[in-house]
Amino acid sequence: MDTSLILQNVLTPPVLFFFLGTIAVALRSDLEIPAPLPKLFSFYLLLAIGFKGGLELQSSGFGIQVLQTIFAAILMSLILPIICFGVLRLKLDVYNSAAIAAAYGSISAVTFITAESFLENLNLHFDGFMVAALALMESPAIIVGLLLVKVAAPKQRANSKTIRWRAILHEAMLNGSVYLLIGSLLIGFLTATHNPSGVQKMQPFTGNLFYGAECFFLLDMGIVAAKRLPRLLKAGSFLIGFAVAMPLFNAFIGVFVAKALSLGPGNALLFVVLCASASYIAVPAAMRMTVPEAKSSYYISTALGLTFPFNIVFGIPLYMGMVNKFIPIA
Amino acid sequence: MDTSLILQNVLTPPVLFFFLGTIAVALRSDLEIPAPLPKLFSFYLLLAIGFKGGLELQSSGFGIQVLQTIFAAILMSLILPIICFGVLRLKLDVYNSAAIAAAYGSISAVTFITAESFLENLNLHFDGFMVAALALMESPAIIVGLLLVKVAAPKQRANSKTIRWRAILHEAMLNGSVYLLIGSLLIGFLTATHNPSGVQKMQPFTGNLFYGAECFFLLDMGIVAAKRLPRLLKAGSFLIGFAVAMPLFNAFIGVFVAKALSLGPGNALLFVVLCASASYIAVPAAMRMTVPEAKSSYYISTALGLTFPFNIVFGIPLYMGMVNKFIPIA
Amino acid sequence: MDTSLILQNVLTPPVLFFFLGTIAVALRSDLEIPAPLPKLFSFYLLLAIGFKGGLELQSSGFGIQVLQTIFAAILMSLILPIICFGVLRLKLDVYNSAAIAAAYGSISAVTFITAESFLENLNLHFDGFMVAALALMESPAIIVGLLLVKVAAPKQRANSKTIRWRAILHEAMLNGSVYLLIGSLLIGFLTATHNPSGVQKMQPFTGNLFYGAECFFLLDMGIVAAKRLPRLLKAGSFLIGFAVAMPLFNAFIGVFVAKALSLGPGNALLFVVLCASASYIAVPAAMRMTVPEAKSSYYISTALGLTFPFNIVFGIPLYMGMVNKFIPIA
Amino acid sequence: MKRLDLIFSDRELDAMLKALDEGGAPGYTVIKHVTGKGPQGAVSEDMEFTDLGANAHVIVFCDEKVLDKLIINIKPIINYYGGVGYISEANPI
Amino acid sequence: MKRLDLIFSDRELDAMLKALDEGGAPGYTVIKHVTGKGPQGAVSEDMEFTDLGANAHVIVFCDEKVLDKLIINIKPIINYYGGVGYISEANPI
Amino acid sequence: MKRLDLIFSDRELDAMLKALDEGGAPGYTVIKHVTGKGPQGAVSEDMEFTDLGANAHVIVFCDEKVLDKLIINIKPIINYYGGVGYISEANPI
Ligand SMILES: Nc1ncnc2c1ncn2[C@@H]1O[C@H](COP(=O)(O)O)[C@@H](O)[C@H]1O
Ligand SMILES: Nc1ncnc2c1ncn2[C@@H]1O[C@H](COP(=O)(O)O)[C@@H](O)[C@H]1O
Ligand SMILES: Nc1ncnc2c1ncn2[C@@H]1O[C@H](COP(=O)(O)O)[C@@H](O)[C@H]1O
Ligand code: NA
Ligand code: NA
Ligand code: NA
Repeated sequence: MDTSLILQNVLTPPVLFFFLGTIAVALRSDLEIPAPLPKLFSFYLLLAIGFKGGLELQSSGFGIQVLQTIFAAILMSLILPIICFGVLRLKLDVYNSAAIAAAYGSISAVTFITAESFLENLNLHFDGFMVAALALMESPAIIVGLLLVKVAAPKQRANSKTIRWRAILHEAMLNGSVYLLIGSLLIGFLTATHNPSGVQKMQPFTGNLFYGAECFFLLDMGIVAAKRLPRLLKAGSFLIGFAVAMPLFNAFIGVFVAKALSLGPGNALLFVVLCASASYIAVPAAMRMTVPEAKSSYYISTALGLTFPFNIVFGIPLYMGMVNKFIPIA
Repeated sequence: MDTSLILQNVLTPPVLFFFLGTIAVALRSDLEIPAPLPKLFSFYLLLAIGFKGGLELQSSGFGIQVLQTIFAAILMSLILPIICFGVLRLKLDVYNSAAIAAAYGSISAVTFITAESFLENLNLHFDGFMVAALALMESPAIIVGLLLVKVAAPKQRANSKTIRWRAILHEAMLNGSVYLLIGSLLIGFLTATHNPSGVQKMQPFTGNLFYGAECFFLLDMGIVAAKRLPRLLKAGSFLIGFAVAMPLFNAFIGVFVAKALSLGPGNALLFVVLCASASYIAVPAAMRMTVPEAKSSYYISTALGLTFPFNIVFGIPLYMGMVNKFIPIA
Repeated sequence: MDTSLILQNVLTPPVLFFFLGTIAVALRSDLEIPAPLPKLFSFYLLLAIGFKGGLELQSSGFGIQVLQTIFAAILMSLILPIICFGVLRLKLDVYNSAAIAAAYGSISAVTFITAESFLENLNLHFDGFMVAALALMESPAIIVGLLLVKVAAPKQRANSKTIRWRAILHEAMLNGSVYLLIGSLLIGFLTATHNPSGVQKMQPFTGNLFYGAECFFLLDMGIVAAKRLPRLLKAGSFLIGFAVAMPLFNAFIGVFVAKALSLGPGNALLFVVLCASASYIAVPAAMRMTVPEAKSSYYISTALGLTFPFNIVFGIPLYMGMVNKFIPIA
Repeated sequence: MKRLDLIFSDRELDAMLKALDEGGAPGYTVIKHVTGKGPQGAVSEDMEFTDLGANAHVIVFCDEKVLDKLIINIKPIINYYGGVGYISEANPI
Repeated sequence: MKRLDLIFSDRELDAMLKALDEGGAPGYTVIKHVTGKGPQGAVSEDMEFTDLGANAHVIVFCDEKVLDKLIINIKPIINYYGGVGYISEANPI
Repeated sequence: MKRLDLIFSDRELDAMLKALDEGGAPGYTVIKHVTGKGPQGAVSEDMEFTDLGANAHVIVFCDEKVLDKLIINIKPIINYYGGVGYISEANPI
């Protein structure tokens, strides 16, 4: 059954365009999406999922399950990095462990989007408030990562800089991508409340265009991820194993939390994907600033070079299988 | 009543995204729309309003009111800069006064677009020929600005350059943005006349997408305007007062002209917005070339840093209030 | 009748926007579409025609006519460069002749797209498999060009480099644009087979938006082509004559092959346009790498500065006239 | 040989390149979309969407004799519109 | 006069420009979207969509005295975050 | 130390960087999307949408000894495809 889900996932345009990008790199084609076009699509996707999430949040309201789920999501982004840190410390120093741990506690918006498309393809319902969970999981993981450095690092850090908490909280909360996502969520919410005709006029942009833009962006992500993979291979088998095993483990925990929250299968999958995915946007930027001792090629290559493609291709259908198994449809 | 209009204006996606941009700057988020993405949206918006204006111009034809309105608009772009110049000379030298005056005689396409969206939101009708007025108000103001320098400046200009009229007319008429707007207007007109199926095939691009693209562009404009405001504050209270009071005054004149032209409330608002808005695209480019003695930070900061946001947020609903008061609905 | 077809072609948005671009250059307006925006539209158009072609290929299947047509198209891209080479050798050296010949054996995707829009405007049917022909005509012409150099060039090439066939085949087959086109074709095909709901969700992006994006891109192509024309004029009357006469001759051959293939008028026009158009994307890149002795200004200016505008404005309706004349409607 | 670095508003790029061509520059390299700060204030990327643009950075490698002619040609442009120009030593590989 | 070339991650651009301003730089020129390779590995254009960005190349023309102050200001940034700085001779036209 | 400036078509960028790496360059900086004019004619931004691209400007700071090796590696590329290379003095801060 899982293989049929995997096939069903692989033969959709977004995943096929992702493959097209990776194969371009493998065959050494000179296909390249020049900057800042990827940023255009990245901003567009954040704006659109934020806006749509806001609309749906308004129609679903803030019931008890909504609040519980968001709370649980934030909790996951605080706890998962600590587990990851424990695993990573088996082989890596404090700085690299903390930086990678923060990435895996945080989320990947593109993985989330791909999971939404996967659900739509299966005609499974999911709710807009999951976008709020997405938006709120980026920052806490960053802060946990820094706390881990503070607690576990040798008292005399080589570059003896005291951690400037103001700057870090600023980076964690007001990072451009996080800010755009949360802002669009609020705007979607306000628009749905006060200006229903505005909702309709946004639809061609934030709604109809979304799937195609997602494909274009995944084409680029395929190129970028495939270029990162060799660097991960250089980093050795421990990190390679980590980049596949950790998402599976986090997903496993996610399934049980989703079950405890009594989420329906659609929301449950999204919750699991949030747990299983790793950030390559806000977290690396924050880590570079605050833990320059960590190798950026480590935390970017693991999250982007392997975990991201793994989730896009195999992870999402696997997690769906897990959800189907552990959360029986009512 | 005006406060309800202001609220109704503020709670629409375009204005909310404009706020999102300004708040990003205020909170020092690193959100930034990298070049040339803003240019993409700017070109798109000009192409789309031009094209749509051309379509409607074809269906409305060139009746007496159309010609009268366009003529009156051009007249305003000749007279208003002279009034502005008089006011500015109270505190500023000839060069800076002329450059700022030209900006305020000219127009802001984005303000115009936002006013159109505002009208659509109120279900008020407006006509495509107003876009022709928009297109034709950019160049005359530039020429008046230069004439003011020629007449009022000391006979021996420091950089003793004779004004090269050919180059200036060229700049005023064939500036990229003005050219694209007028060209798209003509293409819309020709397409509506000769190729109705082409009109329909353009609709998803120039029509459906418009509102969303406007929001994205206003997000950027919010960032840009908020970055300019501090420079204006440095320039002192005279210019700050000017940037708010002058649009109001110009709007006031605009209302009476609109009344004299017997424009309906929709067209009247657009006419007033043309009078009240100030250019930060074609005029600065022309002024930099021809009046290098003027400080570009003055004419850009006033038009972009304060008048533009003021119009977007408060001006448009205020002017609507004025229109409603002075132009009773038939 | 041809004049009416020409007029009907000229008064459509894509061709009008192309004119708008050329006139901007003629009037020395500073209108300019900054990089990488043209690349965005170029990629978008390749992705969209590829995807749509793949969908239609799936529904039409690989019948005998499909295979025959594709085979004939490849044959044309092998034979036409040899004829062109013979003509060019009257005045030019081996290197320049081979490079230009390769360009004319290959195709121009934008000319193809414009021809498709022209057919839609006339309500004439055409098939998706023509896109497969388009995709497969780029590479063979490159290889013939290089074979011509190998056979006809003086035994001791000044830059005594042996032709590195691996690198050349790579360049010919895996050039970014060719790769994206073929990849999107395959993805369209796979999606149509396995994921019909995905087809529908792509439609707003690859379908509805296409015409507008085509117009925007042709605006840029108008600017680019008009900037190239002066360089062609400098290159002399032989190349000017060649850039107009050769497409006509190739079109003539194309019509008879299309007749022999019993293509309907729509497919026939597209086939003729493939023969008559010249490449300014994949071929120049390959020629620069492998025949640096050839002047890039020659092969780019002929294909882009004259043949391309000629085809867009006059060629397509002329070829339609030829098709109508020689291929009577069943 | 000499290296000339010019930085100025890209509105003046065409005029500047014409001046270089007429002065006999053997070639030049242009970097657009450059920002910066100078006596006339800051130039930022976020104004590039207006037709004011950003700065251009032009590099010319040439002989000393040519350089003298170039400077005569470009000085008026820089004096009128602003921008800076610097000379250093450089030798071809 | 002197020319100072600084190349570093554009995440540090604001801090660097602040350091230059405070050190009394008479102006500077910024080229963004620059890539490269250094002791800390390669920086490529394809990561610009993340908020990590690419490199920035900053050029300052200034007097030797100012230069000394600038170097004091920027050294800590480069030591902490990486990047390179080089000095050469240059004279205004 | 030395500064090496290379300007050439960005089609050859990969080959050039490979040549620099193999020659032992301690690092390099790449500015893409550069235009210009040289013996082989003008390169303009408006052709960047074709796969021909524009120019790349590569800067290498290195010791004189390394420089000699680099030049041996890159000379063939520039001779075959065109482009220019210039050397000047520069010292690390
Ligand atoms: N001292 C300097 N060092 C480097 N670049 C400078 C310097 N002064 C000015 N510039 C550049 O030249 C541009 C135009 O200068 P200006 O018009 O004189 O303000 C500025 O925006 C900077 O990019
Ligand atoms: N030897 C060098 N020559 C030119 N650029 C260099 C050199 N070393 C480092 N860089 C540039 O400085 C950036 C940051 O260097 P780093 O952080 O020290 O790896 C690199 O990405 C390069 O763009
Ligand atoms: N004398 C020069 N000064 C500055 N840049 C040059 C010079 N000559 C050539 N270039 C640059 O090198 C590129 C390639 O030169 P080429 O292929 O020799 O025409 C040109 O497009 C220019 O960007
Ligand atoms: Na996670
Ligand atoms: Na006005
Ligand atoms: Na052909």
